[in-house]
Amino acid sequence: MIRSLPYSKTYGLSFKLYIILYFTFLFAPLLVTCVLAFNDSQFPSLPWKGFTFEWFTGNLPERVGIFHDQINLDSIWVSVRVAFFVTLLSVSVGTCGAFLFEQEDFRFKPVLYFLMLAPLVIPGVILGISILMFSTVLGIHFEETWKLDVGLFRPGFWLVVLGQFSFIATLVTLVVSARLRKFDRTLEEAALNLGANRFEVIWYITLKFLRPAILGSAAVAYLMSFENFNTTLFLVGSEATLPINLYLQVRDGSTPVINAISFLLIVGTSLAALANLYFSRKETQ
Amino acid sequence: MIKKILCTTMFVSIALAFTIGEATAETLALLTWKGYAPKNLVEKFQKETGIEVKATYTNNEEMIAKLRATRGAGFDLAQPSQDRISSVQEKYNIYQPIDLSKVESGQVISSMLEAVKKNTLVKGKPHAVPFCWGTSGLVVNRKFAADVQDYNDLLNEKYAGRISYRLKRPTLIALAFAMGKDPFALYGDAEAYQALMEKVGQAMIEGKRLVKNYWTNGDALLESMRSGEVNVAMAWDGAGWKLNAENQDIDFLAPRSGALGWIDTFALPAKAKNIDAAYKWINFILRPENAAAFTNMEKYGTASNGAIKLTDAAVRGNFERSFPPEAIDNIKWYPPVPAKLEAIEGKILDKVKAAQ
Amino acid sequence: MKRQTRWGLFLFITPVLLWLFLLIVLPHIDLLIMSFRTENDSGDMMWSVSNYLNFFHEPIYWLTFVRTAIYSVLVTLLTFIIALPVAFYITKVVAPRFQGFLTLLLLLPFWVSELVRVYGWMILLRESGVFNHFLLKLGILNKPIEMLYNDATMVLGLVYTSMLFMVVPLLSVMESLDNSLIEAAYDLGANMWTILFRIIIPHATPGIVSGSIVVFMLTLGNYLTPNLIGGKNSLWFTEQIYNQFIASFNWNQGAAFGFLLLFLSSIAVWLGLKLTKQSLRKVVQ
Amino acid sequence: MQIDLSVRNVTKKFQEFTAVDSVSFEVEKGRFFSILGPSGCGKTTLLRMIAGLTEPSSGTIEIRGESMIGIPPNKRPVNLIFQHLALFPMMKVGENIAFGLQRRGENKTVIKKKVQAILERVDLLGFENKKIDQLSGGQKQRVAIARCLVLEPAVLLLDEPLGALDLKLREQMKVELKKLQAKVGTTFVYITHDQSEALVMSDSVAVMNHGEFEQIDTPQNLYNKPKTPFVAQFVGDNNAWSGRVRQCNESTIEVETVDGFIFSTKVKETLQPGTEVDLFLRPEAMLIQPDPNISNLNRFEVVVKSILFDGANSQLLANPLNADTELLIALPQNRQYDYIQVNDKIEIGWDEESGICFPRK
Repeated sequence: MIRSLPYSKTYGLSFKLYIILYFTFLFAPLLVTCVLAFNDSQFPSLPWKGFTFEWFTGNLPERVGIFHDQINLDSIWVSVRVAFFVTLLSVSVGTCGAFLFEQEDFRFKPVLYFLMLAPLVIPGVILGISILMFSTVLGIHFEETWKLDVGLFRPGFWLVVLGQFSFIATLVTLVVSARLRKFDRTLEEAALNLGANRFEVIWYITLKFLRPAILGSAAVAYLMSFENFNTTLFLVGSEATLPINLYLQVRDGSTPVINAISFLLIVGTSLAALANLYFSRKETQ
Repeated sequence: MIKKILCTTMFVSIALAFTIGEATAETLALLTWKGYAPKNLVEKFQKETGIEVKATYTNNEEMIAKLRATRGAGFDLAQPSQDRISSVQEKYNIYQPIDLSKVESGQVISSMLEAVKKNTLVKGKPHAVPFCWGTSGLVVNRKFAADVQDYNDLLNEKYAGRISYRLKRPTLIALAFAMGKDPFALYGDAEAYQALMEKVGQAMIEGKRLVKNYWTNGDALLESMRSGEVNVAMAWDGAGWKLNAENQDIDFLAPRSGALGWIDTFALPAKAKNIDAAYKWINFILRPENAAAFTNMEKYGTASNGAIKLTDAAVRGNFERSFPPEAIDNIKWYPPVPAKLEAIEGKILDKVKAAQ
Repeated sequence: MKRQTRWGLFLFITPVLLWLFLLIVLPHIDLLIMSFRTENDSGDMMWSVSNYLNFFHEPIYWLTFVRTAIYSVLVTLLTFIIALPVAFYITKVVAPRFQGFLTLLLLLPFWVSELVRVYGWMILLRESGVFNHFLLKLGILNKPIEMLYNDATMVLGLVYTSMLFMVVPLLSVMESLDNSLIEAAYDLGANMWTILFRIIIPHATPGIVSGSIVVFMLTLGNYLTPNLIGGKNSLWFTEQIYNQFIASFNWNQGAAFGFLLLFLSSIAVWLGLKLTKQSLRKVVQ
Repeated sequence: MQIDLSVRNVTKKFQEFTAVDSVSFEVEKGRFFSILGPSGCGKTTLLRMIAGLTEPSSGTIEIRGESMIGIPPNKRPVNLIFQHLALFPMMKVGENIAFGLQRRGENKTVIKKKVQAILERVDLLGFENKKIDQLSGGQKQRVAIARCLVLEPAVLLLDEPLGALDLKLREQMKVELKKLQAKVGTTFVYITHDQSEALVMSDSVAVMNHGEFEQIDTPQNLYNKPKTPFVAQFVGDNNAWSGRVRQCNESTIEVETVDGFIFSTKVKETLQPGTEVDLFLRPEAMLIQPDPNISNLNRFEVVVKSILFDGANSQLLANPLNADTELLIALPQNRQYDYIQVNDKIEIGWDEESGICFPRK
């Protein structure tokens, strides 16, 4: 039963056991990945052959650590840049969307709202191929009619950004909308009453109120972009993002360098998550 | 305060994103196979020319698909197999003719150059120069599978659970040869080809439960052969010889019905940006000492004239061990693939993959 | 005042319209058009339904399709069954001071990219992997067995991958369940199962539906997990799409497959909403 | 008379904190028993122990002579009406009421009949298919009661069920609950922090403070003869003075208050001169401008600070002359005292019988 009710010892114990099993299930793969990043072996598997940092710092032909692995480093950098632009775009458009659906009234609003939700129901792979095909059609059209070769219309950095943006923006819209719904509109009226115009109201009052939601959704957008695979797979050009690059390596058979990258990702994101928690806790206090 | 710091770092990172991302040194975007751009050669090339090589590793199908999607842009140099160029080029126009005057043809074995030129002729212009060659055959761990002779041992009950091959067209063709047919002779006759392939597909479905996994890239196979998870595999000769260097039990075997010979090439994507760098790389990597270094590492034969003298004795030994003279004559070289066949093969491979 | 609001509308609606039309609507219309085009014998494009006919005539295609759908439902169901006690434990059973910590712990693995998580499972389960290593050491096995590359492992991987998207909505919906409802039911003579089926599940329906939709969608559209740990038998429909694009160079056939998958996911979501009498708008909030 | 509920020496400890400290009481069949106490006094814990939702650390609880220790709530013949009612929003009114009967596995026609009967009894006939959120506050209240009563419990426990209602409705429901209890004859155990609810409805009331019962008595006795200073202050309004005993003869003592007045008042026990005492005086015990002919009155003068008009409950806020003690004095609205203005000096008198005096501990 629940904590306010008395319950038997067996019930409590078996529930606890279940939770422990669940968390083991959750963490086992990550833990193993991290530990084997330090195994002095050519393959990411047991037996344990001793502790080494070489998969991070090594620079031998047989054993190139992550800090010297140009391809992986490049792909991390690509991912960082993609995630940055995706976050920027989706947060600005998503916030516009939240204002549009929460505060404005116009014809076809339900239709547009439904369209905005659509990316939630479209599998990422489909989103990827439809954007790829559409951009190809546009690209061929531009080339044949105007002899223009537009880089945006073929797989590459910016198409990846657009593809990821197309569904992450929905997420931002929903998160910011939820917060905007809690906004007391009399505050706006008060500001208007005190002589502010609509944009000043939005800038000084509403956006300040929305800040936690915007920052939160930006963090989520960043992470989602950073780890997106399905949509990116079809849109990637010569600059592979980290997940794509890792996928090719894992598929090809892996060395502990992937463990080393995973270790850095796990530690990095855990720290980010903890920092996020710390700040949000501070804000609520 | 901390927020301010975060904001500042954010904006610094934008600034960096633009400066580092866009304005670095001259680069060469290379679309190639794993192992074809070894780290030490890339570094040497950069030292020599100041050009940074950015390699993307892939395989024939993905190479074509990628170039088709970008309509030949995004990469400066690609390395497809010679048989997969002409039909693709006719259909999608993703390459540009190669200017042989810019290639130091003296460095290239002339018979190979001529063959590739002929096979990649589209609208009267050649589209590729050879880089390396090798064969597909069997890689066998003799300790556990002493009597393997031919491709049909890939369907042999004896090695159940210890077999691996790629779910790609070479496997279909190899098994067709093992059945005593000549699939290359049927390239012109789509219907007969399809009938043959369906027969092969059926055999593969029946033999499916014997397969450990369908490997997708060389490293994966190397790993499972090293660990003993796989004892019989269809793979490239280079892979087998690499393993032989580590473990004498494992070696490449030219199958009785003939190893499949392939030549990987250099081809220029239609919208390559840095063509000069591409030619520089071609000439650099075909230079005998560099080609020999490549061969020593990856064990594949090179198209570089004179490199053979510079390769390790072990590498030459490999070849002599696996290819007695009659086996060399028996190598089946891939002719250019007509466009239609890929769809037929694709469907059959899908069927094999989906079968239970 | 009136004019200002219109300006606001214009400001908000432009980016949203650009986003939705250029990246969602038009690409999908293009996808639909492409799926009805095919190449005739002389290599010209023409209108045809042959791409769809191919799908129905060729058992491997529709079998994979059905298989993908069934497995996705199974994965959704399993995810729900596993996640429900966890959400219940964290919101209702464990002492409140551990609640925040456990929630954080729960979310942590999902900040790490899907690829890393799948990779972790590969290291654990492969024939030369960590599990086999320990089972051999302990003498439970005398010969390593391959745990990767079968359907059960693939389902495990898919469940693991999508767990978060079930747990989070369940947590929030359970949080809103008033403890006194459970106490009242208990007081009125109900046992644990009655409480589960009459009180907890009816209350949690919106969360269950939204979690299920997301999990189903993600599983259906997943490419990584079936591809990497599914092995030789597990053809997933997204792989069919990928193969059409990459191996067979048949974009039109791929477009038709993509559209069918989109159709399947929309139907499934619609059906899920109808059966549970929820609305999409409510569920996403 | 049959004893429906008997609680003996029940104690509940949460780690260091003792929520309920050795409480004992009995409730006879058909009685309306209230437990009155400030929030945090342990009354909800006590109620939950009776319902079985919390286990006592020690002591026994018997219902109709059977020990309830170790019996889970779903097996006890008691039902609880929750503070916020806990009606199941996912079920209709009829389903809510039928819930408990279904758990007992009664057959469908019987359930239907019983649900109809109980709906009629609580005046909600025809509401069977309404959703919970379509009901008004009072109707929800009645559904909650019906949901429990339909199970014919030995004891019905109510946890401040009127707390969430607005004032007017609360007044109305008080009377309705009392009538309903009389009609069904079920034993009610009612907890509240609102003294008026307890006094109006109950046959007897227990006043609880810091986990202990201070007094169990009829409402009249609680008001008129509080046994402890806490009861005196918690039940009804009271003016409090501290002072010291000057003289004591038998049941009458003379007290000198800290602000210098000398009053005589009755006590139950003899107190030694010099004992520190608290003297309590109800507002209505203080007579304004009493008839000079009445003897035995303690008389003193006050200055009116403010007139608190509240209809029949109107009061004067006043200070004794030359002192800061604030006094509340009942102001009967019989037009007799309409002349009183702020800052008037008036005489107050009170009978020595109406003072309540406790030695200070």
